[in-house]
This record gives sequence, C-alpha cells and structure tokens, in this order.
Amino acid sequence: MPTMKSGPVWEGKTVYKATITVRLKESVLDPQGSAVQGSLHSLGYEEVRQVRIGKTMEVWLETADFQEASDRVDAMCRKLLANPVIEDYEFRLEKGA
Amino acid sequence: MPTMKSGPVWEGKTVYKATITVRLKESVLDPQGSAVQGSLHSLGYEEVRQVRIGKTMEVWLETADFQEASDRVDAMCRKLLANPVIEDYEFRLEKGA
Amino acid sequence: MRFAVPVFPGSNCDQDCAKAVREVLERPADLVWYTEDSLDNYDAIILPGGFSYGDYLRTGALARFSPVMEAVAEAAEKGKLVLGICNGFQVLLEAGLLPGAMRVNDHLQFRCSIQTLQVENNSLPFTACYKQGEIIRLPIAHGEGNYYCDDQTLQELEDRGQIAFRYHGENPNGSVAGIAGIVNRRGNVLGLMPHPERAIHDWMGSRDGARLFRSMLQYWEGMYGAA
Amino acid sequence: MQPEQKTDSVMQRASEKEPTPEMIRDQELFREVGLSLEEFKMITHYLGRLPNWTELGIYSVMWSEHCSYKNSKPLLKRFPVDGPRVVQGPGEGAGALDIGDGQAVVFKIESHNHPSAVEPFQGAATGVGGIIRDVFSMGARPVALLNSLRFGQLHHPRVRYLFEQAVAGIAHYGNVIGIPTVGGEVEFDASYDGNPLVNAMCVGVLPQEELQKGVARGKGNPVIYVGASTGRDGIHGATFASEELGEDAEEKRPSVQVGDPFMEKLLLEACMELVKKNILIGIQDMGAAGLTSSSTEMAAKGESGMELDLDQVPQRETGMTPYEIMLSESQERMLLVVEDGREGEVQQVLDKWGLQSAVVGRVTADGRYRIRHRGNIVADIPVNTLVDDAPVQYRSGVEPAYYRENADVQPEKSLSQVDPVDALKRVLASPNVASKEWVYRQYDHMVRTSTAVRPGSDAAVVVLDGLDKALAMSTDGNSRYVYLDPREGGAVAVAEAARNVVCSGAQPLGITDCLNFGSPEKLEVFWQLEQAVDGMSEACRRLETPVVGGNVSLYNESKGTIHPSPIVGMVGLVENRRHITTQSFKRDGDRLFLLGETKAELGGSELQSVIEGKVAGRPPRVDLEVEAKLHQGILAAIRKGWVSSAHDCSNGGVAVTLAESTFGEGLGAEVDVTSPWDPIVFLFSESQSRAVLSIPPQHGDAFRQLLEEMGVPCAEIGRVTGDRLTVRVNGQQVIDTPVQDLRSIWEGAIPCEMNRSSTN
Ligand SMILES: Nc1ncnc2c1ncn2[C@@H]1O[C@H](COP(=O)(O)OP(=O)(O)O)[C@@H](O)[C@H]1O
Ligand SMILES: [Mg+2]
Repeated sequence: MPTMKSGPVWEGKTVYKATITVRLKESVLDPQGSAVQGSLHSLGYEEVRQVRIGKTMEVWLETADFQEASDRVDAMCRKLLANPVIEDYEFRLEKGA
Repeated sequence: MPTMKSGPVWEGKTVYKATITVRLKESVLDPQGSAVQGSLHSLGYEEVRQVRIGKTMEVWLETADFQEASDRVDAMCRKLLANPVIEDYEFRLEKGA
Repeated sequence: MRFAVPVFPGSNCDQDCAKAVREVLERPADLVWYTEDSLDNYDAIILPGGFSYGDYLRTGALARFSPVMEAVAEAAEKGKLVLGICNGFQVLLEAGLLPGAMRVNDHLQFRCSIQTLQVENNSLPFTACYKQGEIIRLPIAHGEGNYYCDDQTLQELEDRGQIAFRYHGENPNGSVAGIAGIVNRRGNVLGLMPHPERAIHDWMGSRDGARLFRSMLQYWEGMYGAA
Repeated sequence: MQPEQKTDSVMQRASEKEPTPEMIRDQELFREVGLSLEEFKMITHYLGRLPNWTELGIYSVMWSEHCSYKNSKPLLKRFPVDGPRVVQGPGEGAGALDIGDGQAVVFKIESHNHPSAVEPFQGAATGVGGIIRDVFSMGARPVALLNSLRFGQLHHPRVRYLFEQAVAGIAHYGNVIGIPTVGGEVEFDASYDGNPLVNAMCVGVLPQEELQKGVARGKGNPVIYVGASTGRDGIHGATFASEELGEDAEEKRPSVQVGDPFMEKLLLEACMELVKKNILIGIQDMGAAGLTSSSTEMAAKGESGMELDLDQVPQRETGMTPYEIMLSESQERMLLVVEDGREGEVQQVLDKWGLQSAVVGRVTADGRYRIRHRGNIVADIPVNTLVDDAPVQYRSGVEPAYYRENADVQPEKSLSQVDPVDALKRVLASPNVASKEWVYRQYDHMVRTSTAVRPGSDAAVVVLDGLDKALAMSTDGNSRYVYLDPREGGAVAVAEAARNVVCSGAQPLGITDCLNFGSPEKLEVFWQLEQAVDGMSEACRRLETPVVGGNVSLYNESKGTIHPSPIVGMVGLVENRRHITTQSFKRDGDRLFLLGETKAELGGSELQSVIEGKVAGRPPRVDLEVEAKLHQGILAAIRKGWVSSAHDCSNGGVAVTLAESTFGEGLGAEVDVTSPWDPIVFLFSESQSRAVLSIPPQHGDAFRQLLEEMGVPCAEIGRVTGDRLTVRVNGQQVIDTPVQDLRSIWEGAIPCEMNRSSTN
C-alpha cells in the first residue's frame, strides 16, 4: 500500500479498513444506471432488468479501537463522503491492511 | 465467487441480483482517492492513511439458473462494466429481486 | 458595487467572471483565494465555474469546506447577492445554500453548446433586465448539470417563483423540470448551470448574459444608490 | 576523480532481481529494452565498462526513436526552421513565433498513439496533459488546444469504443484544466482499425522576455522536482511508443499512465507564478522517459552535469528500484533548476498551490550524469552520450509497387455516371465529411472567453486579451493523399492548413507537425516518410511558414501499416478582429465566387471512397505558386471588408463546400456554372487552391477585379438565397435539395453510428 505508514500496530493504534458503499437513493433516477442498462441490452444482454450504479470507497485509518474507527468513518460519511439529499451509505469495517 | 450448482430448470426464469465491485488496480494512480484523502485530512480526519475509490454496480437479471447468471455477469464485466486495462472486478450473486 | 470571485484550487472560470464584471459593469472584481475567511469588503460574490478539487467525489463537494465558503454563507445571510455559475452552482448545492443536488448528465457526456433558455421569473435581483418568459441564449459546458430535487421541493420552487431559468426546447442534461437555474427563498442566491459570463459580446455568439450582471448592479443601486 | 575509480564505485545491481552487467551482455538482455548489439557496444565504449541494468534502461529510453529521433533526424533537417518571426525553433518543449507587441505564440503538437490504442481514455487524456506541459514549461499561458485523430471503421464495436473513449479523454483533460479545445480533425479509415492516432496540439501566448528554457546551469544549483509522486506507471513508455503494436500489446498494459488534470491545473498556475517572479534558470516537464529525459536534456543543453539523489524523489509506491524511478512516466511532474539559495521562494509558491516538491539533485560542472540511491552510485554516464551522441540511422527509401500501379487508375472515368444528389448525400453521410459536433460538443471550447470562432469553421480563432489581434489555428492532413503520393500529400497538408487559416482572416505564420508513420525499417514506409517531409518542406518554404517544432511517431503498425499520416498544426495571425471570417453564408442576396481552378481530380477523393470503397489513382496536385496567390487574394479581400464568408474546398470538393456553407444559418444558394467537366467531376473533384466566398452585392465587382488583378482565377457562380441548395452545371440542374435535408444527413451521421454499442 503506497502511502500507508508501516505495520498494523503503532503507538497503540490499529489500522482498520472501511469499505463504504454509497448508492443513490431508490427514489432518485440513476442516469448512469439507465445508460449502462441500455448499452447492455444493445450488446445482447437482454435479460438485464435494472442497473444501479454507486460508489465504493476503501478508507484505511489508524485508530485506537474498532468503535472509534466506526464512529469516525460514520462521521466522514455524513459530513463528506455521501450527499444525504440523494445518497445512502453503508460500510463494513475490518482490521488490518 | 459463486459456487452453487444449477439444478434442472422446469419452469420460467429467475431474477438474480449481481453486486459488482470495480476497483482500480493497485498499481494505478487514483487521483480521486488522493484528493478525498487530502480533504479528509483538512477536515480533521488525520488518522486516514489511504483512500481508494471504485464503483459498485447492482445488476438485476433474469436467467434460467445461477450458473447462467454468473457466466453472463462475468461476460458483461469483461466486455463493458470494467476496463481490464486499469480495473479489477469481482461480484456476488444472489437470488431474488 | 464591488464583486468578489472566490478561487478554489481547480476553478477555471474565475478570470472570465471578473472580466465580465469589469467589461459589462465597469465595476471592480477581485479574485479571492479560497483560504480567505472574510468577504466583508464585497457587495456581491460570484462563485465561478471550473472543477474545484478536480470535481472529485462529487462536484462541489470538496470546495464547500473551504474557509471562504463560510464567508459566502455569511454574505448570503446578510442579503448580499451570491451568484454561482456551473461549478459555483454545484458548490452552493453541496453547501446547502440552495436546495437539491446535481447528478451526471443523463447522456453521460460532457456537453458544451449554446442553449436556449426561458426566463421564468424576472422579478429577481438577477433577472430584472429580462422580460418575463423571454427566450435567451446562453452557453453551457458541463458533465454534471442534471439537477435533482424531490417532488415536494420542486413544488416549493415552482410555487415560490424560485426557478429563474429553464431550458427551452432541448433539455441538455436531463434536469428535473428542465431547471437551469434556481434561487433561494430570499432570492439573493442564484445558482445556474449556463455561463452568463461567456455571453457578453456578439462575437461570443450571444450577449444575453450581460443583462444578468446588469440586473445585479441595478438591484444593488436600487438598494444603496448609484455609488 | 579518475574514471577508473568511478567505474569501481558504480553499483552493479540495485536489486537481486536485476540481471548483472555480465548477464546483460552474455544473454543479450539489451534486446529486451529495444537496443541492438551495435548500440550495446557503443554504450560499453562510452562508459569504458559494461553498463548495469539502470544505466542500460537510461540509454534505452534516451536512444529510443521517441526521444532521439534516430530514424527521422536526418529527414527533420530538411524542414525550413528559420524566418523573421521565429523566436524559438525546434529543440525546446515547443516552438515560438513573434506576433508583435512583444508577444509570442508558443505551440506544439504531439502524438499519444500507442497509449491510446491500449487505454484510449487515459492515453488520450495524458497526451493532452503532456502537450500542455510542453507549452507552459516554455513560460507561456496555454490558450487553446486542438487535436488530430485517426480511427478505423466505425462499424467495429472496438473502434467505436476507442473513438468514444479517446474523445472523452481529450475532453476530460482539457475541460478540467480549463483550456478550450477549439479545433481539430478526425479521419476514419480501415488502416487505423488496430492502430488509432491521437495527436494533441497546444497553443500558448507569452511576453517574449518571459520565454523559458529547459537548461540546467550553474554548478551547485538545486534541481527541484515538483508535482505528482512517482509510481511504477508508464515504465518504458518511450520504448513502447517506438515499437510495433504486436500481439503482446495487451501485456504491455501496465505501462498505462493515469492523468490528473486537477494536479496539472495547480502545476500550471504555480509555474506561471514562478515565471512571473523570474526565478527559474531552467524548467522542463517530465514527459516521455520521465525523470531521465528531462534531467539529461537539461544538463546537456546547459553543457553541465547533474547529480540526482533518488531517495529524495517523492514516491507513491514502496520498494521502487532506481531503474523504475528513472523510467517511470508518472504524469504531472516538472523539473526546475533555480539559483542556489532561492529554494525558499520557490517553496512558497508551490505551497500556496498545495504542490509537493523536493530538491532531488544539484547541477555539476563535469558533464557526468550521476545517480545515487540509498547512498550508492547506481549510474554514472557522460551526459552528452545520452543526448547528443545518440545513434542515428541513415536509410533511403524504396518506392513501393502500389505507387507505380496507381499511375494508371482513372477514377474520373469510372465515377462519372454517379447521380449527383445521391453522391452528395452519401458524401455528407461519410464520417470523414459529416459534422464533428458529436466530438466537439464534448469539449469545452469557450472557457477563457476568448474563442471568437468556435469549432465547426475552417480554422478556430482565439482573441488575445487587451489586443486587437487574434490567433487562427487549424490541424490538417489528408492521409489518403499522402498514401497515394506522399510528396503531394505532404505539401497539401501544409497548403490546406494555411488555406483554412487564411479563410478565417489570418496570415499563416508557421507550423508544428506530427509525423505518424509505420515502421521506418520497412523501406517503403521510409520512402513515404522521406517524400512527405520533402513535400511539407517545400510547401513551408513557399508559404513562408517555418516548422518550429513537432514530433515523430513511427512503428504505427498492428495488423498492417497505417496510412502515412503527417499532421500539420498551423497558426496564423488575424491583424484586426474585424477580419475574423467564418465559413457560413450570412446574407440572402450575397454573390458567390469560386476562386481557383477545378481539374478532374478524384484520386483519393471522398467520392471515390464512398462510391467505390477504394483509395486509388493520383491525388490532387498542389501548385504552391497558385496556392500562395490564392491566400494573398483572399486576405486582401477580407481586409477590405468585402467578404461575408469564406470556405476552402477540401474533402468532397465544391459540393461539400457549398453545402457546409449553407448549414450554419440555414441559408441556401443558387449556383449556375459552366465547366469543361461532367457535373459529378465538377462537384466532387478535390482540386487544391480553391475556395468559395460570399460577397455583398455592392462589393462583387470590385472583388472580382481585385482578385483578377492578383492573378487568382475567380468565377461568379451564383448567389446566397432561400433555403434550398440548387446547382446547375452547363445548363443542367443537378442538385435541388432543401438545406435542412442535407443538414440532417450531415449532422446525424456520426451520432447515429455512435448510438450503437461499443465494447472494450
Ligand atoms: N516532426 C518534427 N518536425 C520538427 N521538429 C521536430 C519534429 N519532431 C521533433 N521535432 C523537434 O525536436 C525536438 C525534440 O522533440 P521532443 O523530444 O518531442 O520534445 P519533448 O521532449 O518535449 O517531447 C523538439 O523541439 C521538437 O519540436
Ligand atoms: Mg477547410
């Protein structure tokens, strides 16, 4: 991992990896999804019924414990990583690089 | 990766949902990730060590069985949904809307 | 009347906006670096187009946390005129100074062209020099101008006359109700995707944008006299 | 220091994985990096010992065609490079021409063909990023971008994917950085099916005293690295660009770089500030061959040496070897040399823009290029052997058989029976002729609010702040003509570019060129290259447009050889904004004049291609004397204020010229001519040195008199009127069609093709 600081434990901190998924709310029309669906159809994938496109973000962070990591990631999502007007988010947290 | 074997098909088709994650290959520069990391730092999230941003796509499709769904999704990824030059993909397949 | 044009890393229409103010209104316009935290010396603010922070994550999402954005919010609060053009509009949405959010164009491509618009409300500080319902031509240049808001918000925008401009004829990005520009409830903050600063001389292909700036000046002079 | 001592101190291997110098020699590993045995021997001779792996890598990129022009150098010498306006000729990042008022225009074109074939979006985007750096590293503010593209046939889904993605990549980079993409050209032909061409051009402006150079001077001065950190991306890109696209092109994919236009915007603004502060001794971008070529070229130009410490180089991946650091082509990086002690001032500017930087070395006086890594010297090379003493290949070409065979082909005969209306519709629907709006509507062509003529007319025009002047610019090249007769085709490329600029109201000033050809090791290809360069040189001499810079892209081969494709990027000066002219008809009642002489020339024409599906015969010839007179005549009339519209005749001949002139405003025309030729030949011949001008009725007579006095054939052929295009030839009505019908065909052709799916 390019910019990451060395080992998993450092001054009592642990590296966690959060995998965040940000999706458009269901009520919001997804232009990218519709376009991709159109392309899939014209490529012969007519069995495709719907496509929705979202973002996945992997954030590595170094915190004291799991709870802190979880709180911080949640705050990042609320503040910056998702736009509550049109998006929902969820994340998964795991220990280690 | 899907492992379920397909059973005999007696009737119509089933809807499967594929959740595809497309990520930049590790060696490929992710300027977006770096910019977001910078912003997180300046927002006070200094514990963030690295950010990588990818796409998640949900594709609903109607096929005869699990195996067919899996093959078709894999082909879609190779042909259209992921760019094999700079991206890797993986997907999860589940039954039902 | 003194204009501030905040510059974020990645802004690229900042000079164009300042130039338009100088050429159309012959009023001073200063470029203000995004780290500034006061805009007290200015009467109006233009958030310029471009790709602040590379448009990474979401358009306008990273710029909204700049120190200068607090000053912009303060200025809006005080009733000063705030105009967000293109990326500036996107920043205003992310900052919550205008309702709604921006999505990628429905055809997924960047689109640059001169578009016809209809003036939906000419009683705003930004539109007084247009006729109600007038059809004007302004350039657009964006990949994410597909404005979204929920039905209730849309109803409110319609009811309160907050829709300033709508695309006329072709909708170039799929925006809800053909919206090209909206104001806040108070009417002193306008965000629009088209670029009025790119339409101030005939050689540019249109000069319909000039009157937007003139409207701002006229409004201000109406409030404070021709100083 | 004694040379012998130094040899001892150079580390033989930087990592266990690297081959030893002996292995390189014994197993001929130099071939893997594109060096021949002969070249390897030269290296050994220059070093006085065997090179290690890092040194070998450095030589291999510096001696690649891309950096050293080993195959094309002798030919490039034939170009005229001087002229009264030349401020900077070939040899720097970009050329510069005097435009008066103490200002210069700085411009250059460059290819990014191979990267775009592998990853079209990023390949094209980084091509744009690279050419922009070339221009602002000269100290110039970039004001416009253009491009020249070649793709295969759009009925292939893969070709559509390449086209769509390359255009999106070009758009992305230019749009984000905020430089308008104002022009360009696109051609489609089967010969590019597996090997598209993506050439990007950037035009900048600067006060002449601010012109920068890529030099390293002054012993002890710091060498500063600015911008993105170095990763493993793009390693060996320069070598990759100098090879054929073989079956293994896919495996070379790791060498794809990703562009970050946001970073480059910061770099651009920071460099502009540094230039204004006048603290730079030298500045050069890290383009092809990255740190290696920028640093060695700076040292060679400054007649200095350089010592670099790779541990100081910002890196975004761990465990990079010296070889990898030196050869990485990570984007958005610059190298600066400043006076010792002024690092702080530089730092301040870079900090403001949030750019990372590092002092990575010092200028030395001993002519050595020395690299340290983890305390060891890993390379120690005489600088000049990398740059000035790079080997040169002298070849002479062989005339290909197809050229002789084509002498007998007479397309004028076989095509004469085609129905003119049907032919016009098919030509307008050909993607070569059809509207390129699908492309340029994706480019922000208005940012900077200086674009007076947007894409869609003969040349783009960009006004200059605070001056009454403007710059006209165009990229041109007709690859079919060059294939049929490279000498004529080369000359036509220059003539057509100049004609486009002239029709916009500008005096042509000079060119930059990109020579896109197949493998020079094929002597027929070398012949094409040689002939094309001669044709271009001749035209540049006669039209007084020196070549101030350019780029060579050889080995464009995949399944076969591409059509030889020299591209000309022309810049012209509009003296007064009132002279700016566009191609669309403006007023009902204006009189129409056809300037120049129409001959029966359908070899390599669009008509031949759409009707017969072939490229055969001899292409149109260009008489440069006649061409020059035409330019003078058109400019004289424009300057008198007599010209409503001017549009040159190129692909598709007079028929297309007329049709395109009606599309802008939807104003039709009635044309009635007498011609010695069949209507189809008159309409679709692609004879050179012609243009159609519309003139307000009151100026018509004076216009004709002026042109005749100036020796330009000038026939009044009709007038602008109504909303139909009507053409009579020798009394026979051959076209009578609503403008709207023609326009929908022309506008719809490419979008319609592109609505079909594409796959990567
Ligand atoms: N086809 C050409 N015509 C004229 N000059 C050329 C041509 N190809 C290269 N040159 C000149 O040779 C010099 C070296 O070019 P190049 O290595 O491409 O520059 P860079 O280092 O910026 O990539 C440049 O000044 C360039 O203008
Ligand atoms: Mg032309």
